[in-house]
Amino acid sequence: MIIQVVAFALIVTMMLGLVRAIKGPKVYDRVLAVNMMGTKTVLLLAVLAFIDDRPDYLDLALAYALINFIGVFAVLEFFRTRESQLVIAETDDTGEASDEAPGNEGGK
Amino acid sequence: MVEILNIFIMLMLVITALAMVSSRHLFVTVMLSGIFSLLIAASFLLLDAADVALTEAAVGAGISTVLFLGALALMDVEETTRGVRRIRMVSLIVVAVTTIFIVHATFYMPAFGDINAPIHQHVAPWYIQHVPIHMDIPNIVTGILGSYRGYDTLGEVFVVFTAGIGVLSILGDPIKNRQHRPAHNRGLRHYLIPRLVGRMLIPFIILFGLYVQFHGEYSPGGGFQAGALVAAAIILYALLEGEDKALQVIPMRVLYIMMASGALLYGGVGVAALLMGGNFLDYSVLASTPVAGQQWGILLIEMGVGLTVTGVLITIFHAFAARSNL
Amino acid sequence: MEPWIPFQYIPLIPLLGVIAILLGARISDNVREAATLVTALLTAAAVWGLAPAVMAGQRFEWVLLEQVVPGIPLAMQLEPLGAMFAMLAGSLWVVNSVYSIGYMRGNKEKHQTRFYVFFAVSIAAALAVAFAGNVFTLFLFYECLTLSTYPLVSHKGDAKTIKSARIYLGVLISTSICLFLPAVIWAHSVSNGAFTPGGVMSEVLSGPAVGLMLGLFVFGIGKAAVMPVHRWLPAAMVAPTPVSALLHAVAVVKAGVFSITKIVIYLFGFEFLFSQESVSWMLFAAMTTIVLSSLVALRQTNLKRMLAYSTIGQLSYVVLAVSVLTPLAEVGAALHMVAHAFGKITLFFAAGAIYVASKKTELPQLAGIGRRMPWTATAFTIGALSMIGVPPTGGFVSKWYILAGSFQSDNYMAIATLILSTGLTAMYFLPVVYSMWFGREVDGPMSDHREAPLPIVIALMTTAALTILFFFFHGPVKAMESQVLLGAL
Amino acid sequence: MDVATTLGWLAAILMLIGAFFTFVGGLGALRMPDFYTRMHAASLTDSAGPIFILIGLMLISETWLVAIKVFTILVFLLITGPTASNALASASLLAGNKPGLANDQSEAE
Amino acid sequence: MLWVELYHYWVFAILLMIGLFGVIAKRNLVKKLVGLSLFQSAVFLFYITMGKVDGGTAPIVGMTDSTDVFSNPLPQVLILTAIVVGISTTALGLSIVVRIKEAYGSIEEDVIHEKDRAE
Amino acid sequence: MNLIEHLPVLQVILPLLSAPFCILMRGHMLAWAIAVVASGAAFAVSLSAASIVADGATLTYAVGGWAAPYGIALEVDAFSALMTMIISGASLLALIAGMASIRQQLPEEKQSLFFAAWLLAMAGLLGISVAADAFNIFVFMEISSLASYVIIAAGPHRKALGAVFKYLAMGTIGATFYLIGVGLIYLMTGTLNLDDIALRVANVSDPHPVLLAAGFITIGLALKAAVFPLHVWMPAAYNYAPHVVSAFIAACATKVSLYVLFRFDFTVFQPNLSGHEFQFGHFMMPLALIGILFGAIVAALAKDLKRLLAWSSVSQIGYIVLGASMTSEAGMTSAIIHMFNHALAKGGGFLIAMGAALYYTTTRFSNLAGLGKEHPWLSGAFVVIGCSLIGVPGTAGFISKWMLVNAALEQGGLGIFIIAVVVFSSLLAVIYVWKVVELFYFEPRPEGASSNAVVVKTPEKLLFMMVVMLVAAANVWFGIFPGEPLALASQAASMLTGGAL
Repeated sequence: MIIQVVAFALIVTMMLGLVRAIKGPKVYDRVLAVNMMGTKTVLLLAVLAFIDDRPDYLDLALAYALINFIGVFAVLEFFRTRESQLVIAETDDTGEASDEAPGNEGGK
Repeated sequence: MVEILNIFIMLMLVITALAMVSSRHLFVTVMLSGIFSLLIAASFLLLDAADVALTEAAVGAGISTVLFLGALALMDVEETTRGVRRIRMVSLIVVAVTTIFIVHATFYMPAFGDINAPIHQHVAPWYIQHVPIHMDIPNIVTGILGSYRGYDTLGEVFVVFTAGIGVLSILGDPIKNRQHRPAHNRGLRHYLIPRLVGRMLIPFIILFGLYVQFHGEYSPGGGFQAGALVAAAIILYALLEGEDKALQVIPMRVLYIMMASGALLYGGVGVAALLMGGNFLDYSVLASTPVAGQQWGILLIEMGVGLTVTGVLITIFHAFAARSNL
Repeated sequence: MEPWIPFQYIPLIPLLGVIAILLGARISDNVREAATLVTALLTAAAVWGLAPAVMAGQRFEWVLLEQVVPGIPLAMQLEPLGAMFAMLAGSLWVVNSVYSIGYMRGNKEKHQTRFYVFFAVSIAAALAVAFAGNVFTLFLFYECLTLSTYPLVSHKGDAKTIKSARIYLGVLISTSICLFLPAVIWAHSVSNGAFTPGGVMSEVLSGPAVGLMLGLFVFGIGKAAVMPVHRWLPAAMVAPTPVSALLHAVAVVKAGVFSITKIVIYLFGFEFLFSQESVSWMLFAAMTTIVLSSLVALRQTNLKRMLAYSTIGQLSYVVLAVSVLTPLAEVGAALHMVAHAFGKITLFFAAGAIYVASKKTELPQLAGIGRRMPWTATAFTIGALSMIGVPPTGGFVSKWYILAGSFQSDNYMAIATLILSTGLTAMYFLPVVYSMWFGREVDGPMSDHREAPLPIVIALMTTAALTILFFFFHGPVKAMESQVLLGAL
Repeated sequence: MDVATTLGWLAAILMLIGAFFTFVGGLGALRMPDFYTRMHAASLTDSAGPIFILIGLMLISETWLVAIKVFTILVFLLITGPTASNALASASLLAGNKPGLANDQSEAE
Repeated sequence: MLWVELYHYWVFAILLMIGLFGVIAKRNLVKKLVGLSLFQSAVFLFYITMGKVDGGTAPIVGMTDSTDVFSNPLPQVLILTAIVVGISTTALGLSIVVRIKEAYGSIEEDVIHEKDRAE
Repeated sequence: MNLIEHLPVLQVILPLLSAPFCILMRGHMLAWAIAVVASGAAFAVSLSAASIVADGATLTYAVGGWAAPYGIALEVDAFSALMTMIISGASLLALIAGMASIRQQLPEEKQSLFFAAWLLAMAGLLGISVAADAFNIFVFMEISSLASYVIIAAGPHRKALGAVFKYLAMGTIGATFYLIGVGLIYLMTGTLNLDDIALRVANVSDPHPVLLAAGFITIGLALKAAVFPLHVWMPAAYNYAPHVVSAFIAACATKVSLYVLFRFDFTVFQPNLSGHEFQFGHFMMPLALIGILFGAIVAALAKDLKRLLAWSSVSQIGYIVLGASMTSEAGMTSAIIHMFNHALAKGGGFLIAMGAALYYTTTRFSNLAGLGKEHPWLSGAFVVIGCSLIGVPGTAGFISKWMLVNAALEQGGLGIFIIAVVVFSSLLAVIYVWKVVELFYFEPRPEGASSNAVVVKTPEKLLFMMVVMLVAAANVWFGIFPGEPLALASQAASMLTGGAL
């Protein structure tokens, strides 16, 4: 029974994260939220493996953990190449002018 | 209990989807689509589809996010124009009408999870009953995928293969594209900790990929998921150490050969069966007993799938990266 | 009495001639023209070779393809009406070839090879029309004829020509697709569509449907130029004169009236039509066309355009004769096809000769030309008299039979029309003839010119002679036509 | 109480603690005023939550294989979570994104 | 409780329509692609939903008691293939978008139309 | 090993497995040779299959040795044999003729990829044609679609990209709609095999979900088949694709979708939905009629040869749908035979556009004037093929129009209206074909018009002209001797409508 409560708590936390991901306001907030939700999903899968009594689901949880990690790196790399975009990215969905910062497409 | 979890996840799915479409910041959309993939994968797991959940996570949250970011690195992340009002109205009407039709028809569909629905009565029980007999492997999904519907899976491999050569053909050879750009790409060198940790993890990811590949008959997984994982590891390497290094480790020639040989391995198994007197893809004739033949066949074709998928995904990543300097 | 070459292979002769012409053109122009002439002679010989068998009452059937579309064979047949048309087309091709050589050379036209090639193809198509064994086959080759004459009409290739050629093709194709094709399909769906003596429609069709189907045929066969689908004929005047001669006298328009005649006699059966109230409109259409076209011809100042409108009227004589629906009138229709062919080709040859020699095309310019070009003027006079129907020309014979046929059925409307149109024809031809001989010469494009080149003169004198000869020796045609009626009755 | 029951209770307590941390982390990520504080809340509990929950799960594992798998997941999460947080924070800093509280200017939310 | 039996299908319908709306109404090409993949995901969910059996478990024999009820494996097999097709389409679409961006300097449909018309 | 037995699967795997070899080859000549050989082999297989099934037999094949509802079955009957002939024949001829054009339009390093994608597109289309499994059709549909996007995107003009993106979006929507429909059927019947579905769908108590499935499948496939008004992706895609691709795709791609559509609507759904063919007919017929006229009108206004041909396709697809929407055996026969005849005519038309572009670089009318004088054989072939598009007697196009009008006559009063539309659109066809003919023959070559962008080698030119002449001759041959394709078409039609009527 306890384990179901844990799953429920995880789901609720995911919802909180989702709200943060949608609200922003900065891209970093969203990345943070995505990362957080990734971790929670991993936990949820692990918990589910025990609820369903299917230990093979744990493989999935492991895969999720790895993939989530790679996703964060892709985002970092994206930031690196798009530093010009970061300033814009601070604005929320109303979308400010997109040429605020001088273009630095080539990275460093 | 699981039902309640499911309702929550479905709710989150709808919210995420709405946010994805309505957000005007493309980066946000891509991030949300990553979340969407995680959520829908969790939902798949709740619905007993372990293999699908693994695939969706690897593809949706992993590969697809990387690709979208790679493309976004090249373009404005703001959506600058609103749709024409007329078009939006027309779309809304189309969408509304279709929804009404679908919802209307749902009232006449079998209830969710009803074991007496025709879908659970006709073909599926035969599979569940016969996979242990015909090929003696625990994962029924792998059995159907590899043998009963092996021809579909062959098609799937060729879809991936087509995507690979398509992206290459449309974006051009990564090596040639890279030559036109200054060699400044060093990867994430100035992020010391992530780089170290990442490097440490790469062998584990590949190892795990191989486990998924060869353990696919016993647990969720198989060639495609393994391919995606291994490719993800290589992509991680490219992100950390830079494109050029990744291309030195696995050069384009090798990738070409991987793409082609995976597809050919799969087809070759089929043709071999044909030459040995069976029908195309009839693995039973491959070994002394039909069951052993089936097992060998599935193992081989899964390897073919894995090879092609790995090759194609890495190739696609390189092709995008060479353009966008990711 | 087997003909020396089976009738179904005759259309192949001009087609083989095409190859000869193409090959000959590589060697020299002379060889090419020789090839044309030889082909024409061969064709004529082959067609005339059919005559004895036909006169003896023999009929031939031949199926090229069992099912060209499901249920319908591509069939050929030899019967007197078709044989007569084939003989007409085949023999006039010889004369026309001689004339063409003179005309094309005299005028230094371009693309002469193309001209000869499509001329031969057109003749082949016309012959195939003559031998068609069912409505569908007729339609098929009718379309081939339309398409193969298009390059001839648009021969000159300048903007005006293209526009006129567009009208030519547009009217003929649209009538044939919109009206002729549905009629063909209709005919085939209710019967087998095969041409049978006495007709096949009497058992499957009745009431207004008969009139409707006949209407589809008459107006669908745009080549017969019944008003209001006559527009293409004046437009086609832009073609070189040999083509006009071919179009107006031999292959094209005659293919139109031939098709109508053949359909009336062999598909409907005129006895059957005679009993149908709903077909009387055909008579009125023909009468209207005759009178109106004569009135329009009166107002023309261009020689070839005048001839074109004259043709429209003369063709409707044939339609009129057919729609009178009496045996004598049917004979008259056949005779008129031949007589008009001779007369009209003579007139066009003369018009072309005048153009080659003097570049004159307008009526007022022709004053006094008879003194410079006596042969041409003589031929023109003979042709004009034949059009009016003055003895001793072929035109008189055919009109006589049509009149007689009309009296047979007490069809006073037809008689009145014939008399009226004779007067009108005289009104537009006689002043021209008069001014050619007696008018005072006016300045034209070329002030000093002589008679046209020899091949032209030979050709036009031949046809003029034929026009007169036909007055005396129309017996064979009459005999053949009687055979048709014999079968039909 | 035999060993299994004791372990069960222990696991339940650990998991509840973990769930609590997780939830609080989520709450913090939602309610904190600026990015760095939000990150602080999230990343701390991103480590604490899994530790408790997964150890709890290990305790109720039926076989050693399962326990090892859970442990592997835990290790991975412990390695990757902080790394990702670190990378994210440094990326944010490098981009010139100052902590809001330090400059005494709170972010509009 | 009708809705408990059917709400999965309704979620499918809603997701499908959100995706379809994204493809048709949005003018940004990347947005269209996102809509497209959303649209496809909805169909995946539909297939998986109909394969679920009450009280069933994932169709992997041997790990648990053999008396278990298994959910229908066939839709899962189909969707595995369909997911692969989906990612292939997305990759191809993205590569075309990248080329469009290079050729036109924009990924907004309206701008592209204008540039085409100006040609 | 009895090869005859394996014909259905050989049909697909020969080109499919040749594709990977293509990308391993360095140098385009080798890749080209592989593509030609694979197409030729597929064509040979389709011919031998057609000869077997012409008398109504059906070749079935159980892939993997698993019997039908459990494994995936392949089926070759008269209809699919006709389709495979069209596909592989079009591919073979286009490849042989297109050597010079490919050299002109594609950079050398992309050529091996291009040929691989070409083979995959063909294999996908062939796979659809022989499939007897609803989901298998989807998989091969995606192979062919993805590969088609790739080869169309190889077009040199940047507009090709926009066109492909539109095609990709709409094509994916179409395929996904199809997938939804298949899912619904599967939900209600529990099977994916087409024959099995037809058998079991009769027992489905409630027709609503089946009706919804029919709707999704019909709309999805109509999207892929570019049935008016879902054609918007097609003209641009055909127009900006590499010329050789236009010739291939225009000849067969949309027809394969129609093939699947007819399969579903006439055999699979019939047992359950009473009066379904009636609904289908009344839904599709107005669209077909409007499409016929609309396509022809836009084609008549076009200023570019390829654009003209593409819009003419919108119109011609309307004829196919119109024939089918009469839901009679005669109508179906006309639809199927028109697939064949239109492939001949339209493929030929695009081949000529390719030739024109080879000599004059573009296919814009302003640049094509005077082609008749400089390249008489090419323009002569266009006249023949144009006549076939119009439906002039003696050409293949006429046969299908004849069958169509005949079928319409069976429809009574409505038939007269249909005939009127067909006749009117034929006149429009005369206009747009003749516009080009006059352009070729009567307008002088404009001053300073560009020409000969690429040096055409003699053997390439010979091959090209040979193919063009062959296609033109085939247009005439099948107009006079339509026996074989007509036999297959009527066989297929009686099979399709047999269950319904």
